[in-house]
Amino acid sequence: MDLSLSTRAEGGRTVVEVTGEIDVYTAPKLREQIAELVEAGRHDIVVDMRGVEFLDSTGLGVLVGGLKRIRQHDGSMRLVCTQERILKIFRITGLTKVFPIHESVATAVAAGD
Amino acid sequence: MDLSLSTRAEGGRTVVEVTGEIDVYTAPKLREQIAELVEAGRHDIVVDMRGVEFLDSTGLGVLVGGLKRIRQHDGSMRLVCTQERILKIFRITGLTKVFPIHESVATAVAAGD
Amino acid sequence: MATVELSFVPLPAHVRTARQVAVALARRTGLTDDVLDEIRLAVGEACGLALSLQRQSRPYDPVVLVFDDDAGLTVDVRASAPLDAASGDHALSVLAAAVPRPAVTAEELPVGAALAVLAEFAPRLEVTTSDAGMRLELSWPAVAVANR
Amino acid sequence: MATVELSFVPLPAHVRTARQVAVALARRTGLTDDVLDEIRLAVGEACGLALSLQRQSRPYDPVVLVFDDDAGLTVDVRASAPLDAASGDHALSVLAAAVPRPAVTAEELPVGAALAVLAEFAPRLEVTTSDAGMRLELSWPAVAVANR
Ligand SMILES: Nc1ncnc2c1ncn2[C@@H]1O[C@H](COP(=O)(O)OP(=O)(O)O)[C@@H](O)[C@H]1O
Ligand SMILES: Nc1ncnc2c1ncn2[C@@H]1O[C@H](COP(=O)(O)OP(=O)(O)O)[C@@H](O)[C@H]1O
Repeated sequence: MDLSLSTRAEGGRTVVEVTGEIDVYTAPKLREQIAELVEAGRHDIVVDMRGVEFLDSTGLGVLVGGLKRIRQHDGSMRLVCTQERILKIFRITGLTKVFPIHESVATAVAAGD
Repeated sequence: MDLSLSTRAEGGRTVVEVTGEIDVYTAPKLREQIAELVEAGRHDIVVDMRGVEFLDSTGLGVLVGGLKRIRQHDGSMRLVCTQERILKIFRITGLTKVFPIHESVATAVAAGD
Repeated sequence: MATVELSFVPLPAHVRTARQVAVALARRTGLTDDVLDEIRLAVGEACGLALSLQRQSRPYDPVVLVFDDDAGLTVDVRASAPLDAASGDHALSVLAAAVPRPAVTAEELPVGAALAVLAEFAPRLEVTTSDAGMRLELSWPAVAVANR
Repeated sequence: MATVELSFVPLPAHVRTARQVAVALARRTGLTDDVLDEIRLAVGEACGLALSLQRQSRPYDPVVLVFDDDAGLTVDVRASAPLDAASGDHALSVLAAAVPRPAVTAEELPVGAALAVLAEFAPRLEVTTSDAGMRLELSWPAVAVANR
């Protein structure tokens, strides 16, 4: 399944809903989406990954790269992820310490920085 | 998707419900099912193919082989098939002239021989 | 340059894998769902023929598929079972004669049906046989795609 | 004897095809859904590394995967980009050093993460590098399968 992306504003942040596979082929699409948002001045981003079916290290690289860019603007990147098999990827690569990971978009949007 | 088979008696005939892919790998399973029924004296068979997602020439071979065997016992084999892409396979191989093809199990079971 | 090559020992289970690879490549080239169905069927039948030939006389040699997606999709299916040299319709009859017939009850591969499906669903089909084996080249040209 | 071989030009789109082939074979050997997920991830990462290497110094050579399902599943991923000869952990560092680093923003393949995923999900991982290229051999032995 391909990657699909949709964005919306919610509580002063931008929610990026990601569904499908984030891999070496589709990750550039996500990178461009995040870069566009940052350039448009949307520096508080919530990435809703509940619909992600596959995530590889290229996808992690794009998220980490996005986070770095956002931090240059004093922004924030929060993830919403509920699937154990995706959470495991963040755990074994040590990225649970890098990203705040939430169980719902509501708690991610409400979280203080 | 693999092939799955279930059989039931209906109006004096035996309905074989087939779902999944009938191909060079799975066709032997269907062949065995038909052979078993014929040996058990069930000579009037309705093959419900509405759930078939893929059908190749090996699958056709199994149906034709089953029909021949059944005719040796003066039995009948009727097919239920509604998907245009499966019907097309029967048409281009000339098998619509060999098999009575019905739109529902009810009409197949009710059909006279 | 060949885009993707797949080779497999002649076992029926691998034919499904070959269909999947063909459809994955075709999808990527932007072919429509209707065409994907045709590709799935035609590649399946071509592999079935190659498998039958190979099992008969070269059971330890792989069946080889060479995919090229430069302009549309070309799938080249090869078996190494030795055959009389011929091409085109001649090769088809050499092939039809060489594929093992089912015993009595015709419950294995019906060659006639396989060839009918191939002819119907591959817009271009080239058949070559030689003592180096059989080659079925199926193509779905980019032009045909645009016309659908 | 290799069961299935897949080779592809080093383009990202083909990595998905490689994952699909690996999962199709694994499913056939009766591995459970949990293990299928591991195979999907590990084979994807191995292909990603091979692709990165190959694109850097041998962009016209294919990445080659050799699958063997004799006892469990073995997937041998090969790239022909020349590297210093080493095996085991040594080969890992040769490999890590050879895969191109992303410019500034680290938005390409994070090698560390790829290796972490491989180490986590492939119960057995053998790495060899030489001037003939890189070889990653991942195995899911039949024994490990029975234990899950
Ligand atoms: N139009 C058809 N196309 C293919 N097979 C058919 C068709 N009609 C009937 N069959 C049955 O399929 C069986 C075997 O396939 P067949 O096409 O005859 O192989 P071949 O023609 O190469 O001998 C035959 O026993 C035949 O009864
Ligand atoms: N645990 C981690 N595993 C992998 N990458 C991480 C991890 N934590 C952060 N990253 C980020 O991924 C980016 C690039 O990947 P990295 O693993 O550093 O490649 P390498 O270690 O081979 O240089 C780095 O910029 C790093 O910030």
